[in-house]
Amino acid sequence: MNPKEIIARRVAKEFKDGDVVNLGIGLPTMVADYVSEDIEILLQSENGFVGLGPAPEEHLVEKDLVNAGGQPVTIKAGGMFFDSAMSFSIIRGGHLDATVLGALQVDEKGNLANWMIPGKLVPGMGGAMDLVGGAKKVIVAMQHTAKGDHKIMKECNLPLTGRGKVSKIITEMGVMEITEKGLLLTEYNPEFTLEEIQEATEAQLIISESLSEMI
Amino acid sequence: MNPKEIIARRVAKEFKDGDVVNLGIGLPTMVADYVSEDIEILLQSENGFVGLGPAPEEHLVEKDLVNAGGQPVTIKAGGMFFDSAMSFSIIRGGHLDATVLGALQVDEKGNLANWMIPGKLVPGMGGAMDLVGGAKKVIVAMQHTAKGDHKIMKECNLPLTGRGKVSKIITEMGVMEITEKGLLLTEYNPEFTLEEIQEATEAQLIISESLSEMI
Amino acid sequence: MKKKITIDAAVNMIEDGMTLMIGGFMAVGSPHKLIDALLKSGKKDLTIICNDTGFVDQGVGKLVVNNQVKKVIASHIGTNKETGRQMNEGLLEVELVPQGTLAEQVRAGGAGLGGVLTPIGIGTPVEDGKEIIEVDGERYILAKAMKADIALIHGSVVDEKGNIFYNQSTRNFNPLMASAAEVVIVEAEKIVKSGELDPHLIATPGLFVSHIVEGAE
Amino acid sequence: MKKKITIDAAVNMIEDGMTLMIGGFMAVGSPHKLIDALLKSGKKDLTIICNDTGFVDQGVGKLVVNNQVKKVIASHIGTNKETGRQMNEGLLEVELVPQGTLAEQVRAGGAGLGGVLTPIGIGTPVEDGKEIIEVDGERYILAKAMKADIALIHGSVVDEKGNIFYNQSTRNFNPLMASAAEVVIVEAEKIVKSGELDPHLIATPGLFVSHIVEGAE
Repeated sequence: MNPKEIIARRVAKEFKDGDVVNLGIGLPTMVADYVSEDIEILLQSENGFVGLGPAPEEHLVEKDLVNAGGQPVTIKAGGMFFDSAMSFSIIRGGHLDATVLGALQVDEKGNLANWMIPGKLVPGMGGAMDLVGGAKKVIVAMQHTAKGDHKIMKECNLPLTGRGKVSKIITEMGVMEITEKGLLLTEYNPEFTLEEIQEATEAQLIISESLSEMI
Repeated sequence: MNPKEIIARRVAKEFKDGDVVNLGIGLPTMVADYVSEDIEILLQSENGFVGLGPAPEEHLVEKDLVNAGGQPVTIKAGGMFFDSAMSFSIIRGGHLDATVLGALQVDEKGNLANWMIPGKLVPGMGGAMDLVGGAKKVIVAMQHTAKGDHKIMKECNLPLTGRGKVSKIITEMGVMEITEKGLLLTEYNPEFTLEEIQEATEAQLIISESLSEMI
Repeated sequence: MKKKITIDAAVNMIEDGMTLMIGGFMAVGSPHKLIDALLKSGKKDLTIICNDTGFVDQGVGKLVVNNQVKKVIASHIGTNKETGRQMNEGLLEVELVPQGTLAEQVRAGGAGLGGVLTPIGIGTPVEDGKEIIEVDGERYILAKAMKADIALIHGSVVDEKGNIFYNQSTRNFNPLMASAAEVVIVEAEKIVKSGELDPHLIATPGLFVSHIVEGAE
Repeated sequence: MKKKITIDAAVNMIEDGMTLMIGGFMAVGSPHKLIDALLKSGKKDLTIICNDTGFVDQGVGKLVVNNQVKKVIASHIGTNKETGRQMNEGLLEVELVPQGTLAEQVRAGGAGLGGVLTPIGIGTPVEDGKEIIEVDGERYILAKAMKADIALIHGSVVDEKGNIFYNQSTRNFNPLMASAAEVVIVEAEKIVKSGELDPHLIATPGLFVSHIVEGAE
């Protein structure tokens, strides 16, 4: 498995039957493919529906049915359509069990930066601030470093998307929880040593007493 | 015609084709029966629809289709249903051309009191404050006095429903507009003398230069 | 995921002193069976958020008549003389709110907003004791978000996942309340399988709904 | 009451310097024909309120590429590199707003509210320059209501009175914008007679809609 697959596979284990989840664009979208068949999760798409299903075969594409990335998708039985106000009432109102998002930086206090690099890249926050602020559980899913540069920081120095909202960070190297004491490494990928993982992380890792291999 | 019929008939002439109107409970509801067949107005019902039609014959009553007074009604072609938030977005957002309401008191400054008599009658404002605050034109339709007691005041002494929002008062005695200079009598019912109308009105009437009989 | 439960199980979740939102407008689109079961249960000291207190023998009003209510937050109580009587005798606290403001407060509770700024009620007794916020020279009342422990709502057709279709004028406050309570119990006139409702006709997503009970025909 | 007008007549209502709301999400559910006609008209110095600036060759983005836009208020501009370039070169003012806040601001404009209090953006650069209101110990950003001179929206099926049904994910900002502009022009994929739409399926009442133009298939 490549790093992205490792991450998506592991994130998928965070959910339980019936969870309502919003998956960000990019890597987080891949998570849907790894959810166990024993459970059913309900995917919310912030452009206006719940019950997001996989991409259709080409001849079944409907021009009006796309995900928040603009890609053709399907809607599952039991889904429904709504407008942007309702969509964000669901998100902001605490009705999502979890959201999975990428990050430019995330830090040991649970701060997240993923919407701009001043003077360089300013795509905008889209729905990310609402997702980070509203979901019960915010999971950051990303490669551990940006080609070697730290992304898991003591303190983010990029403009924040949300302050103190991240619950968990899942990378190809391991799983880290944001705790009051700091960043707790609870699982690691045995392809890496703990030293390598720490080196790839600016924040100081606290090693969990029940540390295990990534499930 | 009895006084209520005179009032309802005259109020109906306030509308033009395409107007969106909310009629209050009681006398204002009667107005619908007098709208000219040459024009079509769209009635809004604050419990959740537009396109309010007349009461159905008894065997056609639908238990789920009632007006804001809880009475069985119909919906016309081109109407739609919505929730209370949308209903009051329409009302508060300035999307009603007119509302017609009764009053306990109304005054020469356009203040309206129709939701409580302290210590005696406290039915609540229902949707009246929103209607008075939101409609482009607020028409008070009522009998000129309460069994001889003044209702058209220099200044309301009952708790207000809205401040300075009333455009026009229509009674069985005449039609009065709220102007910056005061209460302008523009039409009168020739069954009454101007003296009788003034006597039935606490506020000082200004007689319009183009005063005419009630149309 | 959504479980159908009995009316008794539903009412057992309600505790003395809780805050309930109850859907309906003049007892149309109200969860009548749940109200009747709550009546029988004798639960008391309830705070009820509702559009109106219905009638003495219909809708939320029955709970008032049965002395189960400590406080009512509503826009209209005039059709139930018992609400007025208990209020005047100091037995019942009543907070009257303009109907549109009440709708926004419940919606804000469900939408994770702190509140909304409304011009309605400015210059009337409604602004007494409220925070006034000026925006671009206009004065607005800060209407705070409302939430409840439990919402009891009515649905015309409900699927197994809790998705709700409201027929005609039964919608009113039901979808707003469905978003704003910890536990949401819908009384369904008819229950259908998941997928049987057109996804464009659903006004309340099942994800808001905790439990479904079978209602009247 | 509602009149079908030509695309040209619609675009003629737009004046240089006006504020427009334009519906759609990543160019899905956008009024494409109206955008194309506006492109051809050369109207300029526009302020555009929209979810995103689409792509250089699709949706609102085309107007940016054609230098007709003075200011954009949106939640996302990342899929249109021209928006970013013009912003960085100081040719275009861009105000970025969290998507849910933008939705509420447009809704508030249509609903006659002064604004809403949102917790989203607290502790981020979004709160800079905004009024902060504390409610029960929590800090909220005051997000003011937004209105526009003209809204250009898309409807899947529109009846003669302007009632709109939005198919699938084309709904997005369209119904919100339909409530919040002085003049509302809907581009209809299909126009039907009054009464042909199920009144439960209509998401925008015709009373919000000023004009209907015929859109693409």
